[in-house]
Amino acid sequence: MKLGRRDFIKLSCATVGALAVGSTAKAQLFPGGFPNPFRPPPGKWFEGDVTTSYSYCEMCFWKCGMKVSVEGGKVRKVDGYLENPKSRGMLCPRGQAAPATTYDPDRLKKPLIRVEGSERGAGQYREASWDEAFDYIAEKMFAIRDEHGTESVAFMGHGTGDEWFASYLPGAWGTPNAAKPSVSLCTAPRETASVYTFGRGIAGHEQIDWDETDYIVLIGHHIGEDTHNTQLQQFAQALTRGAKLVVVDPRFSVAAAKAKDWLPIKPATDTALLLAWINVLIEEEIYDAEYVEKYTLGFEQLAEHAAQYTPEWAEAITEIPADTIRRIAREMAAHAPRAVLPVGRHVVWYGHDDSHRMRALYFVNILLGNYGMPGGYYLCDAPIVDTFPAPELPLAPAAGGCGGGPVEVGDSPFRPSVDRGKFFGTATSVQEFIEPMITGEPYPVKGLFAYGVNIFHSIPMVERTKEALRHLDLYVAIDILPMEHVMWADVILPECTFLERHDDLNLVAHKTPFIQARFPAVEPMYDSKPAWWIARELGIKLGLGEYFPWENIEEYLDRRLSSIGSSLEAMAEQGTIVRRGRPYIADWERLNRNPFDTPSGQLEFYSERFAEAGLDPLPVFIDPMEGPSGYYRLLYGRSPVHTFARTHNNAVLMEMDSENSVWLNTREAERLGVSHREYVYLENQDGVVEGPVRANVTERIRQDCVYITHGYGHKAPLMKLANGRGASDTHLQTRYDLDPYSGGAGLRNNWVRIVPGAPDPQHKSIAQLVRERSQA
Amino acid sequence: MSRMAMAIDLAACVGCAACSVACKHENEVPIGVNRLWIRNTTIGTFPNLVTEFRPEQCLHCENPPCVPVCPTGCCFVRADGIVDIEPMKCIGCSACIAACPYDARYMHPDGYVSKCDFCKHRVAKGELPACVTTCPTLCRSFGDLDDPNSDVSIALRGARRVDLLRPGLGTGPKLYYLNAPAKFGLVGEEGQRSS
Amino acid sequence: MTTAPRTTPTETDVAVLHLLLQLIAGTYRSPADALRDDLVSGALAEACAALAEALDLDAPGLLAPDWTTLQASYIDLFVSSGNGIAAPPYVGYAIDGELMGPSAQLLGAAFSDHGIELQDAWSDLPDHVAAVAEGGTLLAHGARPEAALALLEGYLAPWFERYATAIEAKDVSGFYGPMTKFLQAAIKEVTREARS
Amino acid sequence: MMTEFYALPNTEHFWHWPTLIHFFLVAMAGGAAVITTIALLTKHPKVRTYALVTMVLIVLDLITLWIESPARFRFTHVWIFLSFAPAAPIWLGAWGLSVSLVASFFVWLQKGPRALWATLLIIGSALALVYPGLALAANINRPLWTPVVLILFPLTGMLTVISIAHLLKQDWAKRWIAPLSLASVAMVIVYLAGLAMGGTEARMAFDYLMGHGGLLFALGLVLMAIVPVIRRVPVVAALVPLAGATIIRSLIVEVGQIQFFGF
Repeated sequence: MKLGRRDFIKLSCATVGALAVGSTAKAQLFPGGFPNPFRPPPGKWFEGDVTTSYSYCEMCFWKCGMKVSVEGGKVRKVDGYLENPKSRGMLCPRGQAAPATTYDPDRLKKPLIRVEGSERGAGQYREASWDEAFDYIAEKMFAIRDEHGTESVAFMGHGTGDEWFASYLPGAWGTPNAAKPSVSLCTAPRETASVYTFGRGIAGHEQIDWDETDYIVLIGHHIGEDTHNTQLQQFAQALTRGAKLVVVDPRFSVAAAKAKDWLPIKPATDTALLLAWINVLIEEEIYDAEYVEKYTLGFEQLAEHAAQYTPEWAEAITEIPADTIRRIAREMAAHAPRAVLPVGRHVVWYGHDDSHRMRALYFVNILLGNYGMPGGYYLCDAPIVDTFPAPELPLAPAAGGCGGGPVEVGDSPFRPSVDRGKFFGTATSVQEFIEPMITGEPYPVKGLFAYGVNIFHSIPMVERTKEALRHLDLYVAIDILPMEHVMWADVILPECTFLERHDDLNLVAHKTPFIQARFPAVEPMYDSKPAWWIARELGIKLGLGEYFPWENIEEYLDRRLSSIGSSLEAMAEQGTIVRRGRPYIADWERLNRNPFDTPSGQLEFYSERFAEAGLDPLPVFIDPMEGPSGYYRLLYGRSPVHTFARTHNNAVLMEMDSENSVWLNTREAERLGVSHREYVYLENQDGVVEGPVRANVTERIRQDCVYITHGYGHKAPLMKLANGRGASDTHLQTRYDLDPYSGGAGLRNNWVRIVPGAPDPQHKSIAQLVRERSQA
Repeated sequence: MSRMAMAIDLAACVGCAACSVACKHENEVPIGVNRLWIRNTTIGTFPNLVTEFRPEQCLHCENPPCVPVCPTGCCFVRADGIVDIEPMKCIGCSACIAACPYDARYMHPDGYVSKCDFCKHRVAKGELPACVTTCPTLCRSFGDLDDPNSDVSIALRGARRVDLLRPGLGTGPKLYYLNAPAKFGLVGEEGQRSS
Repeated sequence: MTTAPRTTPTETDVAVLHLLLQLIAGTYRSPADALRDDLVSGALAEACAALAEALDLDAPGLLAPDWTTLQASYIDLFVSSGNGIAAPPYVGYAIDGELMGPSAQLLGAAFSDHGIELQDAWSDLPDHVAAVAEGGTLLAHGARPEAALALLEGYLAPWFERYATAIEAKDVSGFYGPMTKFLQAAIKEVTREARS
Repeated sequence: MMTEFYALPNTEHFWHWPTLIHFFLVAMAGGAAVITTIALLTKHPKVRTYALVTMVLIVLDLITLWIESPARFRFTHVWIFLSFAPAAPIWLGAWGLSVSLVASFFVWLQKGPRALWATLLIIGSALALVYPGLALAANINRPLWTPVVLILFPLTGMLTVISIAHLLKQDWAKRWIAPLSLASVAMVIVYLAGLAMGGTEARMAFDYLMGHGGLLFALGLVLMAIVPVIRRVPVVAALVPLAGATIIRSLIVEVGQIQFFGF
């Protein structure tokens, strides 16, 4: 071996800045060299030095309190803890799988800027520093502001960090165009109906008094498939305790499998059933007259209105025998007030009908006298913790929570949001932001932030969304994984996973209201950053630094916690602070307070405010839209091991459930010649094709509809496990019906036909993909 | 002496797989093999249906067929009744995998057989197995059969009916299924084929 | 279990090893000004030539790479790409098939054992190939050439074995492909000579 | 009935092609040990050759076993000899082969007490010959591994080795081929009949076997059945039963890894 120059050659590029010689070498564990990596020392993580820290889960948005175990610098296990009212020591499969998302090798790693001149969606990027990325964004935002005004930048957000990206930053920047899919693509009708009936929202954790109820009627509510941890615990405990269960669903859901009565209702006719129940309760005078007399307004109008909705009328519509309708109504009444019809979460089903259905559901509950009573709906409010002292934002924080608080521009100089006037409610409607990006009406939307929202797997009419993205001057995606929509962005900002970050306090409206905190268990991997940091740094670049007067999140959290006599340090030791609630009307009456924040102070059957707006003051049944013949109504729901479209690259969860299948009634399958587990295509009424997807030939569904679980069918090659498996319901949703009350998008007005004979895509096993992924 | 056992209340179980995922992380079970899985089976015709959600894992039999066929003594029954494996004695002959009537055993990529061990490391600390702790439906009970006050003994006494998997083989499982939803007990036993 | 060279290395051996590790670190770090300077000034080509001469190899025929193409190629090969990246740049991943797996942890422990610490400013994983190579230069330049050699053999060589072909196949910059080929050959040569 | 899973039970095959090679080699090794035993007892002039062949086959088989073992570099096999597990067929087989190996070695050396080697060989060769069938039939949960294989496997094992002996022109071998073939055929028929006329699970197993290599199985059966017809054709007379026996044995091992749990 020879080297021309005796000296050590020095290359400046060899200084990476990753490692440095520290102060002292340790005792020699590995004298002489490095241990052979192919023989890692044996040992189980739980035999090592395990430390734990508190967090709350972000695998779905139920946000259960969890304890995170770290060993050897790596998160090994997460668990619930007993002191937390949401997890109560337990976690669902998705929560349990959190470490597999943090250590997903397909994660976004560095800020990326789309290569100049390349097309959106072509996926050509260059690496950038955070500073450079922020400069790029700020420059574009200023240009949009100067040409179109601040309102022309829209924000969409989902997840804990959406407080920053769908509320705070838009409020500071000055745009009312901030929205969460969790409103108009999920809960909007139930919230609008709730506010206008009870004077209170539902807001997040559905306040069902499971622990006290004796009789439960679920209307298409997929408990057990949407594994909302606490709800599932209480539901299962109620059943074990002997509570009776009735399930109304076109599909024999998991919950239906636990029911004493399954009513396989014709899809889109639930409102007729609910109205008939109102009819029976009133006609047979088995409603809670005392409760109705004391707490409600408009009963006379309701009684008169409901007289037309006889069980026989409903039978013809719902295909549920009138006798059954009567029997269930009588059973409910016999168990009242400990009989409850829980409100579901995702209720944007048929659009025009949704708010009517939700109000009718609430009315049955009121007639049973259960609202604010043990065994019915309890009353709850979030605990109050002061905000960090900062100047007032130019515009009220925009999108609100699941409840979707109103965004009123009021006297401010800002233009109202682009969806204003399309519906009665005041929360923004995320899907209504898309059209203005294309048409420029009522004014152009030229910039978009997508924080944690999978806009191709939530907003219907995916092609329209893509078209809209092409019209933008700036599209920024903040995410954890290279989802398809992320790889369309001009700037991609990698967020760290929740196990690697602090977040704002979570203030939970619950039977026992509580406050929970999230602490990072490990340092962020790669160059990923938490949402609070991204929002603040970007805010400073945008000249909005005055609204971010804290140096770091620790200072911010500590200051907020000090307002309730706690501190960040104390919170690190306990994770959760539980408050006392006032769950029942009696608790409020003792304090001489009225929980119902309606104009009348009563529970309102008849809504003057709807009447004034030219809407129906009482719920009505509207004939459902019908599909073309030979097509099935496309229903969708959840897999218990997945959340929306965001967990489909998690190796552990994908091993549990690696592709969805289309549920098709056995007799329909025989007619079509489709066999069980055969691959088929789904083609919707507008000719959009999804698949290949397996047929699940089953007795568990009616003949007039098919069902798939949501979130599959990713078209994102960077997500090696998720890509190309199963079919996407969202891509088949090429039409929706806007709920004129809430702005919700009714998504179940899409029909598909089954096209047999799709080729077997020969999907590799998840184990095989995991192996191959490491071998490039 | 004690006899550690588990009972799963099928009336409560919704087959959500939280147990399976918890097990995966707790025991670092490699992707591709499982210690615990969920079998959901539906019988009947529309609209008269029964769906059974059944978690399955090693049953820690009192008369385990996997133990006597082991040529090295690496498969054994502990004093507390947990059927265990000593990986450093395993030659990977798979005789125990062949003998297990419940598909509970798998070959670990590191070259030894592995399976559910009732989270013996947690049991040693007085904790419950990871699957029991995390279950949102509280369908699992665990404890010592010889202790009449253990969770599992109480659950067994309170059950409407108790079923065993493949009882005809005489394995004496110590994992009991309570309150099976179908009138005749567990569905999908041998002799019935899926169509 | 350790792998240690049989004989005490000479000063020349150490200089060669150091140069090789520098080139690995410089090649696979994010393409920024330092790399551009070394390319423009010819320092990199000179270093390659010196190493090639020392090891009786052909120096890589580097095309004068277009800087933007080189940057885009780096993202495409190592960070994120429409069809999946060619080479995840983590040595532990190449060995275990998982991130932060047992070898990454073993590597971290061994670095700290040798008094080498992770810098706060480093924003990627500690077993990034450039970081590991930088650690190697610190060892080689300090008094631990045998440790540097073990690092090269045990951790860097497997990464090249697994990904070199893919990098060469997918590179469009004319830089990463030839450099990878050259560096892999150099690693083989250095480890072979160390054993003999 | 419709079944869905979250995560899957461990139903994959646990024995793969190297195991099939082992089943072939162990048939030969066990059979060779039996022949050596008989040669020793009958003072056959070629007993040293047979002892040597036995040793070679046993060593080959043990090497195969070692190579296919995922624990090959942990050398845990030593535990077989440090434990007492007479209920484990593999333990019996390992001891049978080892004892046969040692005894054959001394027979080949022509050292030591002949009576001792004969005794050891009788026990060892019997264990080695019987163990494969035992290793299958021990699994009462696997319906294709019925008690019939306890007889079928030693029979076909002997057929395998005697066919080879015939191929190597050992005069005495020829007259055993046809009887062993026909005995094997008879046992295969008993085996199939037992499945076809058994309970629900046995009939499912029969269908499964027919669906997963039924034609090949029939071929194996035919090959053994035609032995009397072709017994005078040189080479073919040896190869045909060898092929037939090997096919039947391999199929039973390979396809028999099914169990109908939760179907």
